[in-house]
Amino acid sequence: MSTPSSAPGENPPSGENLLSVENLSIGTRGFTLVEDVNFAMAKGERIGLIGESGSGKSLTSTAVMGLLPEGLEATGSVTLAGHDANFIGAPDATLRKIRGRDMAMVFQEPLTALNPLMRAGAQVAEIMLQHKTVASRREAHAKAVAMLASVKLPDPAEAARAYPHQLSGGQRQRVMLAMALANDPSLLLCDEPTTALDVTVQRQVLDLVLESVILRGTGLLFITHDLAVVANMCTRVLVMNHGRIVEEGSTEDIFSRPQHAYTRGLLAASDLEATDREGRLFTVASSAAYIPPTVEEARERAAADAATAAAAPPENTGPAVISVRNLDRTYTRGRASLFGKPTEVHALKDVTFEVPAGGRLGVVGESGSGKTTLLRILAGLDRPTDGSVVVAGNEVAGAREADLVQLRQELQIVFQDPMGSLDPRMKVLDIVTEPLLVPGRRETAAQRRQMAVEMLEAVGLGAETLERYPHQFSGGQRQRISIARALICRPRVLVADEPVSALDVSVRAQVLNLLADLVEQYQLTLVFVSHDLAVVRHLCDRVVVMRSGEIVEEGDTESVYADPQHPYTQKLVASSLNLRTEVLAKELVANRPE
Amino acid sequence: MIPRILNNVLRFVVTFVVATVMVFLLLRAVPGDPAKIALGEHATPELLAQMQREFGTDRPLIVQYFEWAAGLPFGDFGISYVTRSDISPLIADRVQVSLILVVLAMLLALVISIPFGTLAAVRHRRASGAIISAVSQLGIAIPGFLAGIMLVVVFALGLGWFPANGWTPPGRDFADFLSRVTLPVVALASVQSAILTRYVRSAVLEVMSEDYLRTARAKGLSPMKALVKHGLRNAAIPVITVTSVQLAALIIGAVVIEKVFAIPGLGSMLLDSVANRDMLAVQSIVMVLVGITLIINLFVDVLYTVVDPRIRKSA
Amino acid sequence: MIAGAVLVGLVVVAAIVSVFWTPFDPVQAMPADRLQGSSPEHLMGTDKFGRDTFSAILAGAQITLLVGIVAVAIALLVGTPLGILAGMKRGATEEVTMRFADVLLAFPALLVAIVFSAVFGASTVTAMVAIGIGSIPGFARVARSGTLQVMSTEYVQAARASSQPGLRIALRHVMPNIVGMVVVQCSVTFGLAVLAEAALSFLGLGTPPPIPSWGRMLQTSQEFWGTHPMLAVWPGLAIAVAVMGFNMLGDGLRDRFDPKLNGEGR
Amino acid sequence: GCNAGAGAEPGAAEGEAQTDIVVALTGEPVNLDFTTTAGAAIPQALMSNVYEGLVEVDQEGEIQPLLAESWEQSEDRKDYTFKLREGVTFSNGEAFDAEDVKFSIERVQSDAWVSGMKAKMDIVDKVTVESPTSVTVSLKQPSNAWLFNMTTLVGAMFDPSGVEDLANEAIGTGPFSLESWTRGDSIKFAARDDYWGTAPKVQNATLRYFGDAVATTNALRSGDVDVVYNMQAPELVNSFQSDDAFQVLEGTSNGEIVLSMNNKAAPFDDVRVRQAVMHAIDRQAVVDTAWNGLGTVVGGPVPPTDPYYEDLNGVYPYDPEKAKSLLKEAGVENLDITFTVPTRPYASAISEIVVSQLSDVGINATIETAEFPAVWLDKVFTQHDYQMSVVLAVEARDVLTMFNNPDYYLGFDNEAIAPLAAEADRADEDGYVEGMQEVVRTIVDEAGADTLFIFPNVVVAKAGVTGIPENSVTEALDLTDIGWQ
Ligand SMILES: Nc1ncnc2c1ncn2[C@@H]1O[C@H](COP(=O)(O)OP(=O)(O)OP(=O)(O)O)[C@@H](O)[C@H]1O
Ligand SMILES: Nc1ncnc2c1ncn2[C@@H]1O[C@H](COP(=O)(O)OP(=O)(O)OP(=O)(O)O)[C@@H](O)[C@H]1O
Ligand SMILES: [Mg+2]
Ligand SMILES: [Mg+2]
Repeated sequence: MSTPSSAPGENPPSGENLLSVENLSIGTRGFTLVEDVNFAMAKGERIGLIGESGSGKSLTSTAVMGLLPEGLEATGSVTLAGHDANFIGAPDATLRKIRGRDMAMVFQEPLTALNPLMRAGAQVAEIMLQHKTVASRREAHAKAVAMLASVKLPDPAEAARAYPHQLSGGQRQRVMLAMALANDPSLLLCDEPTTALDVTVQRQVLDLVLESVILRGTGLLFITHDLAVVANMCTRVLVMNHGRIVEEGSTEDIFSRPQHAYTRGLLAASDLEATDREGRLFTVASSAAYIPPTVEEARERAAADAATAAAAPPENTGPAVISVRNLDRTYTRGRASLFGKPTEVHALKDVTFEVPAGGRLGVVGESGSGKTTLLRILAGLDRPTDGSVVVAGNEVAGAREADLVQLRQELQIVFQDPMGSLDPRMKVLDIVTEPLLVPGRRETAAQRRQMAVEMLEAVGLGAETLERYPHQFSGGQRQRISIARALICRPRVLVADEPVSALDVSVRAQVLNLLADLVEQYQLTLVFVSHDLAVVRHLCDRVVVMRSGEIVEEGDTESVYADPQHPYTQKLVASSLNLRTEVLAKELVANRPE
Repeated sequence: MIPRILNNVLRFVVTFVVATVMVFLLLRAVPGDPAKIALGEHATPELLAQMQREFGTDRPLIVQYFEWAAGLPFGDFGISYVTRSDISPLIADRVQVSLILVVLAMLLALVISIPFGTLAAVRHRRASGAIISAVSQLGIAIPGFLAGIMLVVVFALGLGWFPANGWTPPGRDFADFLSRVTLPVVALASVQSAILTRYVRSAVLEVMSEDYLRTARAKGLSPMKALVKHGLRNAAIPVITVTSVQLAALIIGAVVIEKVFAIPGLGSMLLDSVANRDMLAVQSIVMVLVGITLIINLFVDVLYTVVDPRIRKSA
Repeated sequence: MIAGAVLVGLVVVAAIVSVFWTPFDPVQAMPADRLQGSSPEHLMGTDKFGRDTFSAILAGAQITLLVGIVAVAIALLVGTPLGILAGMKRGATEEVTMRFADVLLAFPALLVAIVFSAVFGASTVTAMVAIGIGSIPGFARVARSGTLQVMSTEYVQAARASSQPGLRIALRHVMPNIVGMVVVQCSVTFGLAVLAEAALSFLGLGTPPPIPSWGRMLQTSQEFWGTHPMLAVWPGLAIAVAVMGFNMLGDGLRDRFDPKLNGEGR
Repeated sequence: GCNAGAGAEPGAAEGEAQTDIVVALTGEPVNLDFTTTAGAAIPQALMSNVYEGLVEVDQEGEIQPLLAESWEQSEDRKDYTFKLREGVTFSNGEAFDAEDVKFSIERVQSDAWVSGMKAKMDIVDKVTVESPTSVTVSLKQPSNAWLFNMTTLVGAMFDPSGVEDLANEAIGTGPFSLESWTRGDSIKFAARDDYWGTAPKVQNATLRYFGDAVATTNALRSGDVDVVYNMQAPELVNSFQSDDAFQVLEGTSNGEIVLSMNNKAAPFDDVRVRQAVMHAIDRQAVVDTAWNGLGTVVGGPVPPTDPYYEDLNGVYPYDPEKAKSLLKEAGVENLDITFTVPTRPYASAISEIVVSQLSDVGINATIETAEFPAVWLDKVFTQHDYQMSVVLAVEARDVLTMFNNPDYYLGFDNEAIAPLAAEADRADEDGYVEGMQEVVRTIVDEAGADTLFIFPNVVVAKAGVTGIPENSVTEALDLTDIGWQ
């Protein structure tokens, strides 16, 4: 895997100052959200801004653009080379001439960031027309198509005519990038530009951004919570916490010699390959013992990995708890008319696998590959079109709702969104005990309450939380409540649909550790869906790789990683950015002169 | 697109048929025999029977229904036994009047409410925005007929600028038509524009918080230009929805204004027909209204697809 | 929101007070006192029967509230379950209920009221029921779209994944979560009902005399526009206050329940 | 007079002779066929203007010749021989002669007429054509009422070739021909140049129909109409009275406002309760508050224009105490009744004050509105399902219709009436008047119904309009004499 950052021919930062931010503070009346941020960016420099959710990353970048939301006030100074104006407090008319021309921005959610009613090409052309960097409308369109080509859209002329909804997420983000780069700005701000994208697509977009800025010598301020991405993209890193920059330094320094406890915590929690003495992931709390990756250690580890892969892991030969045979699920949709032909979507095609009792199966695959559909069928929330699914002795296919009650005592599900999976209007007690309120169960209210208390304790929450409402909890705590709900009726199987992908890295490790513990403790069979290979690798012993509704590869986690067979799996493995690998790559570059 | 329209047509037919049955049955429950009314105070059982035979109201319901329903697709509503004349041309005249009134009022309301609603949204933190909002609040709270009466009192009786009431078809004397249509249209539009202003405002406010507007600003567009170029068309979708719903409701809802301005519209025809127990006419008016409502829906649906490419795709 | 609550409160207080006390009997004609202007005795003057307008305005609040409450109750009790049903059950049930709502939608309240007044005679009850029926589609739509939202959430998936029966999902999850939208709809419909009642009374299809009703007061005041305009002003003002109150309350509630608008409603 | 601009300046057209008149009315006909459709609107528009009878009633209530130049009554007062006017043609060009009289009268008796009014022709035994200009009508028995009835719509003369589509076309011998009818708006008449009598004062006359009274006066103010006839919003009169540009005529009509009490049902089956109501109601106060003092309080069901009118106000003076004691006597103190009020402006206005006055004597009346005509006819009139109601009885000389038929909705049942009435009808003119007065007194004594007042015929017109029939003594609105100064 070649990282473009190590590509030869890169111009080192010239040292000339491009952007300086001094004493930037942002707040509402009497309430400071971002405090005293100072940094400078040299021409062509690439700075990463990391920190957990709500730390003020986005506010900082919007303040630089002069686009703070109404009601927020900024103080301090932001200046861009070539312009006298301090962006803070400058009239909008002044900033308007700079925005889009000398500095541009790519936002996180490409679907909502593009006008849904305007063709992609026109949106790209608009930025040029606005700043009159092209002579005519026709030229703008020609240039727009050229820009779309330069961001490697397959058929740029066609793409220019498309509306945003006709493009995939990755394509939309390319359009955003084409737009941002159209006037060749000296500064590009990217606010989590790839979090909404698939791993493989993310990788392509990141490479594209990197390539583009390097080619043009554009300064880049890159916001992300993903440390691996920063390591890949940036030369310098700013770490933000609670509205302040707590640490700043070159990528190598920050990642291998973090000074601030918060940085270390972040780093430790992000590193899913490092475990403490008990084999558990590091959390922010336990990060003191964490040792950042070094070249030597990495080499050893690589060797060890190869060894594990070679040595066949103990085959789990228990009886199958889940047995899926020739599963098909076809959705008919888009039938806008009673006469029109319905379009068919094959969400699942001939899927067959088994999970033995106590097995931990990871399911990975790109967005839309059918992962969620598979889980929904397992949980009896959706019906297969064809094939058979037996879970803990219950046939799911063709079962009536009443027959599924038994199944659901045996199998429970945990969802992705920690907020959306809890009814905001119910107390924790009611949420957690809900699965007990089914025909056939006879617990009294007092018994249910007792069970809830025990369950909450098992997931690390106290009995005092029973009477609270979901919004009074953090994301990680909410996910614990979801887990408590899933486990209260002691199921044998737990299926989880991306349970940690909406969580901050700092809590992700906690939840993963908890899951691992509970699986052990309750002897659960686990089916775990994730797009994050590292997570699956940490938690699961087997993995199936899905693509377009089909299983393209199946095997032991380690061997699939070490030696992917199917081209898609290979691409997937290659695309996932791994903190260690990235840091090591940086270090190698940095250490080269020695 | 074509299947989408076909589908709408199918729905149209289903809704229409359901409505015919509902309306027919409901109106059979109406007390007050049209024969009795025609005979008035001196009815005798023999005369009544004779009249009912003449009207055909003594036949089985199902026969009456099918006879009536069979003509509907051809716009043939039959001959009213109360007025003894063909219903269709009568309704056609009235519908024309109502549509002119309502469409003009809606257009005027849109012309007023789009700029004001937008302004109210853009300036929502400033006094001017608050004033527009307050005025529109007040506008909604004033019953339409009161607005009509006040207009008559001030502009017709007081200043004498316009005739107080009455109607002239545009084809006969256009200048007179204009002078007569002005006040009722303004009365209708004043209330409608207040309603629409609020919808425009909220739609624009919503759009203003959209990401793509931020993108447009990031391109260097001024807030106003960003809103006009990127926001308004997006805001149009909810506004189209309300406009269509209001348009349909107003065709009968304008009856109070018709009454104030003595305009022979569909609403007043409905009132008269009900009073005369002209069941066929009532049925037919209601069906025309259902038809118009559904056609408006159809039209709006097409409009959506023009405005919104996302809908075009899903067809 | 507060302003709206105050205005609505005003109407409610007027209605309650008038049950126990009004300065004069609002129904009692006093031919000797007819058509008086405002005076300390008759704050808002008297009408052509010599009845005290202020008393009538106070008592009229009762009818206004009654019509609003009953109409809203009908629309709420029919429309909301229909909407929830349509939102929870896909396929035929949804199609049928929504077609039903479509048909109803083609019958605006005024049309229903006119036809109903023919069927059942013009009365307060007819007006309330007609307005209620005319408002059903609004509730059905709001409830359906709310239900669709709720049904797509993961907490409902979770409930289904533990075999919760549909009714319990409707009661425990759907209803509490759409209650905000429905309350807003109630408030808005209330305002519309007040206006519709006024329009019906204007057409003579509303509350029969002598029970004071603002709409009918407006209607009868027409004869006096030239001579005693205040006879129209008072009921007009009362209607405006009530409608504005409910609308502003609705806006306020909407903002409460919809944080996305962030303190801004329409 | 449809142009707003011209109408807005009253003085503009005065130089040249105005040949058009626009009269505003409330209550449009549903069709033009009064032979099968009840209601006052059709004869109001068509009688005297398009259709004419052999005889007519003048403004004083006297019967005058019209298509008949003169008539003779036989000794036994059963045969009437009419001498017809010559040179009379229908608007379709056909000549009017004795055959048409025979045709028209016999048609009333045939199935072609589907109207309760046709009963008024039951008394006719046969019609004999003596010559083209002479016709004899033989009655089964002498009748004072019949000749008067011939002035009403049953006496209208039709042409045999002109009765095909009576609902939409009207062909008569009158001074006007029907030019056009825009439903929901207006009926236009054009003066006939081949009219036999004095030509109308105007060339074109338009009846414009409005939904309510306020609209009519608004139209008058803004110049769209010239006359508002039978104006239904009495309070508006005041502002016109003080304005020189307008004239106000306060005529009478032959319509009585009858506060009806169901004589056949409790509590009004007790004469004392009915009498209590008569005493409880201050009729003058009713007129003053509900109808702005316009209207005549007469105390009995006969308008002053009828030959047998007399003032009966003294029979039941306003006396709440008396009313209370009568109620007490009847044992119905604190009486709860339902008051079924038709949806007409006069009815709702009157009902409010009546309810208030009744409550003063301890009768608690709850108003229930009944849509007029549909529901009212059905419920009150046909099914007699009511306790108290109020209605304007517009039919001319309708005392016997109302009180000489126990099955009538009033349910007034007094054996004394029928022989008295028959006697009077057969008697000579003086005997007729005397006999009828006795009938009326009997009715009033028994408190058959409370005639609140005689409905006024209020006309508001531009100052320059002349010849407006001030009193509405017939069902017709005669446009012939209306013209400009
Ligand atoms: N318009 C606003 N008004 C008030 N507070 C705001 C506003 N926008 C953001 N905040 C607050 O400012 C803080 C910083 O927000 P910001 O969006 O910069 O975080 P972030 O680091 O980008 O987080 P994430 O990774 O979730 O995007 C948060 O606590 C947020 O709640
Ligand atoms: N209810 C549905 N109706 C129609 N199509 C559906 C439905 N649910 C899912 N699909 C389609 O089935 C395919 C598989 O969807 P699924 O949600 O299982 O993917 P996924 O692998 O979970 O994706 P992601 O990673 O984005 O969650 C997709 O193309 C999706 O659009
Ligand atoms: Mg952010
Ligand atoms: Mg999924």
